[in-house]
Amino acid sequence: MSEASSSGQLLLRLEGFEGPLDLLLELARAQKLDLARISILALVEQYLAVIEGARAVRLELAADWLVMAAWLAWLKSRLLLPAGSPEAEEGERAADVLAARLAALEAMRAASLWLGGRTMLGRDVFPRGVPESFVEIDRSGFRVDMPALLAAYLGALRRAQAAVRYQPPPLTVWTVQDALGRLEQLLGSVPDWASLEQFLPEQLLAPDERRAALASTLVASLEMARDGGLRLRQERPFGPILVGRVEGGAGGGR
Amino acid sequence: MEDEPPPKAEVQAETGPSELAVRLAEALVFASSEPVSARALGQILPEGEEAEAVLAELARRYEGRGVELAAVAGGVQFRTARDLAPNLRKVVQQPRRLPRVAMETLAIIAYHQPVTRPEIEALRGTSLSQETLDLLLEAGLVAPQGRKEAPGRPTLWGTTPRFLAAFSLGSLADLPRREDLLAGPPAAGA
Amino acid sequence: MEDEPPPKAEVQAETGPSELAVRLAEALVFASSEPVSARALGQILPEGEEAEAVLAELARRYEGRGVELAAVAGGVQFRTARDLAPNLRKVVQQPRRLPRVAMETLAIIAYHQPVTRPEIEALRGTSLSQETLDLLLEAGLVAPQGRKEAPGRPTLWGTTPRFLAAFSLGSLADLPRREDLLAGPPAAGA
Repeated sequence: MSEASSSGQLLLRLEGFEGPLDLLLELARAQKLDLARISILALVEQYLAVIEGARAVRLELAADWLVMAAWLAWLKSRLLLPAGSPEAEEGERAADVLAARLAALEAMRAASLWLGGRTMLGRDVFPRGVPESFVEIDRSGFRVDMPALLAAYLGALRRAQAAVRYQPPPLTVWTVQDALGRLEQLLGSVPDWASLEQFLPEQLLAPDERRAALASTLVASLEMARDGGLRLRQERPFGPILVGRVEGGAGGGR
Repeated sequence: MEDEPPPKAEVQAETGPSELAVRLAEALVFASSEPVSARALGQILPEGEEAEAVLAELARRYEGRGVELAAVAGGVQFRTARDLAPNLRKVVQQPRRLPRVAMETLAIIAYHQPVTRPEIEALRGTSLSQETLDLLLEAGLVAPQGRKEAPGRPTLWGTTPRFLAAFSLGSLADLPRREDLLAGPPAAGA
Repeated sequence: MEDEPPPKAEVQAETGPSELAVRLAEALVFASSEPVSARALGQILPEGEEAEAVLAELARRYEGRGVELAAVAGGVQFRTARDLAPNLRKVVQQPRRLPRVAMETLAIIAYHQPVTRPEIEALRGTSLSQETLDLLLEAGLVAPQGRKEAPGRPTLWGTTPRFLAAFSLGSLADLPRREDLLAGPPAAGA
């Protein structure tokens, strides 16, 4: 009867509790006993009564209240079993855990009260309003070290090198003009028919340059043949191209 | 008061700290916003002066005055005398009061540090609001102290030197033992 | 507290401020973040106390101590005695880092000294600002070392003994050899 009325009062204040454990602690305190000797079973019944009451008036309850209620209902079922059974022992252990949790929370409540009773800075005593600082910061020095110096040196050299623009090495090209000159110069000194290769410059050795010179010489020889300056002959496709002098008068060398 | 300092200074010149040493200590502790340790004082004292003795002499001179020397957080700090608080509260700006939830969370952090937020929540049996944590951080009473080597690496929380100063504690060892806290719940609870 | 003021207040009313009044003034001036005016002090003083007289008495008590009562705009404030400032000053060295450009220029001067500014610019492939050179001069790491016998007689730059000290070098010969720094093949290929 008194239990019901106290539950009703608690119900009205349910919003004021910091969660289920807070309510349980309040209920335990209401037993006015040492926390070590409270009746967990009575506590469980009180909690469940509060939750039932809240449901009766259709109060919205957060999930953690209901989770605790479910767990306490399970605990109650175990605590009601005859002592000695494994289930009852399980219930005893769970009850001990709950009592320990309540004791730990109670200790922290006491600690919080103890702290609140201390001489508090800003409430009971005040510190100096205008602290002075004598710390001077000397920024005149420089932090240097050898690795940084060397890294900077290498960085500078590398960047300076990168700044030089890439220039491909100049190609030595035997131009058509060069080939014309050489053909004209050599034409008189070669026997009747000479292979086109014989008109290539001797100093060119690189294969690429040699092929380029051959092409230039061919173009030059075609040009001279057109103008009647020489004759060209090829016996078969891909055969050697032969260059011949023009004997006296003109004549199509094609 | 005019009969106090001069004769003593002369006497102390032979047996205790020099007047310069006491003045230096007075100025240093006065100037600092945080408690000053004997070691820090020792660094600016003239050769041959005992920092501890100088501080003891300083504390003696301020006894019963409007400002007193308090031993807190591993050092000393000048503070207004406690009996004057009611008069001063009217005119001196005060920090915000900590609500009950914040005080309880602070107590849990103080006793269980380093502690994670889930551990705090498990102890209180309810979630810890961001507001509460922000309030304690803003007041400089708690600070992160690394991370726990556990899944998710949650932040570990602990109290700061300012916590010690705020509650006039010399060190964490000055907190009452948990057993002693529970020994008198009827008294504390009432 | 309650036994002190009554008798003294009566006595002091004729001869000077009461002890409580002086303590209150001391605590208020100490705890205030702003200078305290006589008017502000008057608000918390017991009836019949003269704020001006109380502050005058407080100033008298602090004369020659490590902390003094200074009259500043709008009232009074505690200040550490000026003669103690040199002892209290703590100089914290916070060396700057040399900017990258300065470090590069320094390295080039170190390896190529004596070297002219145009030569430095050619080596770095970019122009050298006066700021950079001034910074190195200010730091005492480089110095002019005569002039080059060439058109325009440009200044020659070299490193100083301070440069050696800063890099813990016995002499310039202790600088790592350029050949050891520049890896052979890539340098030759470029």
